[in-house]
Amino acid sequence: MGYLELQNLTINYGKTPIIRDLSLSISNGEIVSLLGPSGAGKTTILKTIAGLLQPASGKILINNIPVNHLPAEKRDAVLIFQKPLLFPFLNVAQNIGFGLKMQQITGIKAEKKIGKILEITELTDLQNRKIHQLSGGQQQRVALARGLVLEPSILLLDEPLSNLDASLRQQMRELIQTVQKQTGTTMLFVTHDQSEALTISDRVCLLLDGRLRQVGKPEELFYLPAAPEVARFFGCNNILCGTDDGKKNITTFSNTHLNRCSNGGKPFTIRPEDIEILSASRTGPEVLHQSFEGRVIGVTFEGQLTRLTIEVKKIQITVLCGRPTYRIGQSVRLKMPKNCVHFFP
Amino acid sequence: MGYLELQNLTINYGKTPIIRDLSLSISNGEIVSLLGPSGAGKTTILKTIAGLLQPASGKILINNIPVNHLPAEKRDAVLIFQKPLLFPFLNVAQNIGFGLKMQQITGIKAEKKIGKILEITELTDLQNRKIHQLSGGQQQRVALARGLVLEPSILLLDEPLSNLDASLRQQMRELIQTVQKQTGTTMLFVTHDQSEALTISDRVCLLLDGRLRQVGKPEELFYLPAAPEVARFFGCNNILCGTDDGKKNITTFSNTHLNRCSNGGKPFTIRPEDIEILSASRTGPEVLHQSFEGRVIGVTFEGQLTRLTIEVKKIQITVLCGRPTYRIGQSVRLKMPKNCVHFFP
Amino acid sequence: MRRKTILFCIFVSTALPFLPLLLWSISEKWFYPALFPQVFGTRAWTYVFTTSGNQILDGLFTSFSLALVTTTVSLILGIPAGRALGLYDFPGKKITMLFLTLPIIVPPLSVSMGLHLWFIKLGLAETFIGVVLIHLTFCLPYTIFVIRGVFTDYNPDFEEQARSLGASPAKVIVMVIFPMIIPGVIIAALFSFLLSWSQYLSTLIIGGGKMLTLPILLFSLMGSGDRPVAGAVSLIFILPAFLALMSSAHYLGRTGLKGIR
Amino acid sequence: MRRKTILFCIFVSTALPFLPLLLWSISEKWFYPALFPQVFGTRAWTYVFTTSGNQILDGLFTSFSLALVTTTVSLILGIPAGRALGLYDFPGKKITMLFLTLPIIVPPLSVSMGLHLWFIKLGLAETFIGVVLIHLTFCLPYTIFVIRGVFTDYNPDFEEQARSLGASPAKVIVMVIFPMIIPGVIIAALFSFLLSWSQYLSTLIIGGGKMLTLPILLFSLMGSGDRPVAGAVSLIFILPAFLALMSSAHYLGRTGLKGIR
Repeated sequence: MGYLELQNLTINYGKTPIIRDLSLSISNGEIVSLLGPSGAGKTTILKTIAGLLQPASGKILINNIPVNHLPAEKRDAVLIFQKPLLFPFLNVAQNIGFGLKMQQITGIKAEKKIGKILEITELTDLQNRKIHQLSGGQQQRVALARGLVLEPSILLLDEPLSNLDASLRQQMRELIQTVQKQTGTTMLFVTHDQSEALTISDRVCLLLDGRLRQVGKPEELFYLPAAPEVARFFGCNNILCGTDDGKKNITTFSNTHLNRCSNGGKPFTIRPEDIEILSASRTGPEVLHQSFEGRVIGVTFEGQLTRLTIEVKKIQITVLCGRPTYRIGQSVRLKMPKNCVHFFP
Repeated sequence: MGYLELQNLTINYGKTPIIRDLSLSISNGEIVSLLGPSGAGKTTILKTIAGLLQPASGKILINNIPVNHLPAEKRDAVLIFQKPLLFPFLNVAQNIGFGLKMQQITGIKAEKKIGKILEITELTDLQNRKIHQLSGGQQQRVALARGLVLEPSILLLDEPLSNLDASLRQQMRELIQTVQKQTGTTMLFVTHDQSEALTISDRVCLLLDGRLRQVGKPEELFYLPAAPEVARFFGCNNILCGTDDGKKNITTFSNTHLNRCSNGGKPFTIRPEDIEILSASRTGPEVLHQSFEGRVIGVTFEGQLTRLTIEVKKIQITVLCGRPTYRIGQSVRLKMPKNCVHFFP
Repeated sequence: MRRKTILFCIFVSTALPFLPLLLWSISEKWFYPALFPQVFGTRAWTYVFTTSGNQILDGLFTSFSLALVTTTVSLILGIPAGRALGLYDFPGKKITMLFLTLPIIVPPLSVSMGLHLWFIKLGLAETFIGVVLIHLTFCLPYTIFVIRGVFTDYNPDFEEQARSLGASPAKVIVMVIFPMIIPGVIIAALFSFLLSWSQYLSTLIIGGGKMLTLPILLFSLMGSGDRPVAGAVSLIFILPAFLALMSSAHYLGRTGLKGIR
Repeated sequence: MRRKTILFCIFVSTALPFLPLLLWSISEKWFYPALFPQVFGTRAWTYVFTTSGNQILDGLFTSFSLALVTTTVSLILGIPAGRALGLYDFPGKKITMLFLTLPIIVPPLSVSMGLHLWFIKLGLAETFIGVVLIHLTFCLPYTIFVIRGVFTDYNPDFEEQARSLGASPAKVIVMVIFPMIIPGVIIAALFSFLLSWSQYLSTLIIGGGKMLTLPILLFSLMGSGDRPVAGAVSLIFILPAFLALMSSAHYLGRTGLKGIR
């Protein structure tokens, strides 16, 4: 069982509030990611939940029990730091058993628990290794195992993938998901990498400027951003003012001014990969009505996608398309499918 | 002017050859990237060209002149290391002027050259700063400027973007491209990041297991890989054996065995983002003929694209599509457009 | 080849001084032009370990207790001070470091002379405590330096990680901090001990001839001209340094001699 | 608050020993129960700087030349050895390091005694060169240690980068290596100088009373009981340590005292 609830949490650094009025509740067995740029205070939140920092105000509840007054070692939440921080004077199995020893769990009972976790994290062969004999990825796995073995209600993970290179990151990501399925542990993990957050989590909490800007499923944040800042965070620069025909078909659009619209338009966004480029041959009146003529002013081949910058009436629109078949200077017609247009609430 | 030619270059580490029989020629003003996994010996090649290592055999020609016998300081090629390696006892301008001083260029002439490079690299305001007062990105810029000011025929760059975070990387990438346009310097740069290589370079040289596997324009390597290893390096796991109807329309396909085909098929690949998923409503005989029925067994939302694993006759196919509208277990029809199918030569 | 030469030179130049001491201690007769003793014998060693050598055993005991007490006090005061200097930045840190180097580089002779009169006034001259205090003037800064070095490489996040894994503050000290810093502490203790152990001038000045430590006995033996006995005592005198060095080789190797480089 | 207390304690405990030396040197009369001199005066300083103090100026010169030569030789041998130990791994490196610590932790008294007879045989006893050699037995290992520390933080890629930027091997040494290691070299030189400068026993044993360095004069002044003059000479004796420390504060701060921690 693992429920976590944060009620109006405010956390200060010195006397400056860095996290303001944060409320969040996480259900049993969820993987929730706390996403935000570096320096947004994500680690601070984890440390506060773990009991290593005191909040200026607000309540923390684990399994519906307030824990504000409990010291770190008595909270039913384990924080795994970004660096593995394995004790160099203990071997792998001893490191994993450290927390059990603290709980007075020793002997066969401890061995069984450690053995099970070693298996899940595929570390059985390494259990007698010394820490300095492990690779970075193995160390990260031991650090994860060290937390999991305690079967905490809440596992707090601080950027568990950030110190790993691409292929290890993929492995570790899958391991976390497998472990989560096998143990059903509730996990809150912190990352600054949007693709990591989108891939791994049931829900994503986006933290910008010390506040939760949006909480929801990955697709919600990606396709239905609550604010222009959210859209920009996910790499979407097409923030425009538009008027529609009442059926969400955009009829005209213009640039926003500080995310606001004058002259009657409403701010909307459309993801660069959702914009369609119509073939030049289609020129019926219906097509003309629902599309916009523009000129390609930038082409960057990025591999899976090609980034086009297209100027429509002096407004720059970013479009991501498949194969790089367009040239700079070429005239194209853009279509913004109505089911992809998102007006900000 | 900057031509570089490598003829049958073999480089040993100790007595083990790590680069074998490498031939490559680079024309004036090209940006060529040397792409390969970490530890492939890319840096070794740069050091050999720069004269810091001696090849076991083979010739190096700069501007058609053999330079094998020349020491590093007399070769018309400057290597910029991965780390900025700025001299801490000199300020920014002095660091940039270091190479000029070595060439006995001093006084007003040196100042002019330094001033020009400071401008190009947007470092003019920082010229009197000490090195430890610079950010990582600024240090990288100074390191680039320090090489550029010498106006070498060939500029060799070792992972110039790898120490930078995402936004700085973008800036530095644009800077390198701008500088290249303004100065026309021939550049050979090394990277392990495929998107970096694809985005920035005129030509890409893929180095796998000590050999050049393919050299060509970014799109060529990406869409027309010379071998299954090349396709896999660029993230394409769809390596299959297929038979076609003579017009490149795939009629049947099966798994390859060690990249080889038995029973008459020919090995081919198709990029995951090129496979089309047909809507269930289209069921004409023509559609049925050119498409394959399969079942979705994996869905990972990755943001811009969604990764689907689809099982067709027990063969797993990876498909990258836009919005995550498919569910595990769903039946779909796949189409492999004939212009996207690539048979290995 | 070049490196082997360097290695060989270093080895010879460090081992060389100790050979004659050994030769002296087992010689009965060794006069000027000979490169090696003319007559070997065990007179010196017998002398040292018989009743007539009581003075030497007393000296051994005095030196040992002085060094032990000095080291203990150095560690008790030096560990918190070194931790503060290593982990935290605070105004005046740089000047503190500078002043700490002073007793290390200023000769003990001057320090002892300076403090002598005050020690007389405070009744500390010619006492055990007085000599411990004068030894502390250089052992303590040295200890603080070594411990500070340990803590500059120390990551206090380990303590927080242990807390989150269920360790109480007391257990963090015993089961995390202590094992993490023990190699450095051993080196600090070692150096503090040997520094105190090898003091001559400061012990002589403050002890005023009442504290007959091994180096003081050794120097008077030198003066008396009984070189075989002086050689034997000298070897006893070197013994703890040698033992400590060998037994701590493990730690020295592990920390890359960070503490003392 | 706690840190300020630590700071204050450290400051007081390091500055304290030098105050009485100053007081002694300007006192004419200072007898037992008084905390401060009863009569002040400049007799001691006058004595030191007049013709009758010639012996002291000679001692100053002897000490200075000894320390200078020792330091120079230490650097010449220590820089390549320290570079090899800091940059490269080779078999026997660990044991070399271990043997290098030996002369640092073994008291100079034993080393000097051990080498004395061989020095006599080689005609080095009671000579300037002999005393330099005995000072080198500990100054050189110390220098190697400090220089090794410098080179463990040193990245030889700087040299290759300089080559690629057009610097010849000779220019790399002068314009890259030298400026990179100069702070560490200064610290090494400083410590070597001060170590030699403050030697007493080893100079006495090998020099055999012929090399009247400042510490030897100082100790005999102590014995003669003229404490005001001893105080003044003691201050002169401390002066280079103090000056060097202050002038190198810049470098010490910069390298975080890496060399000596």
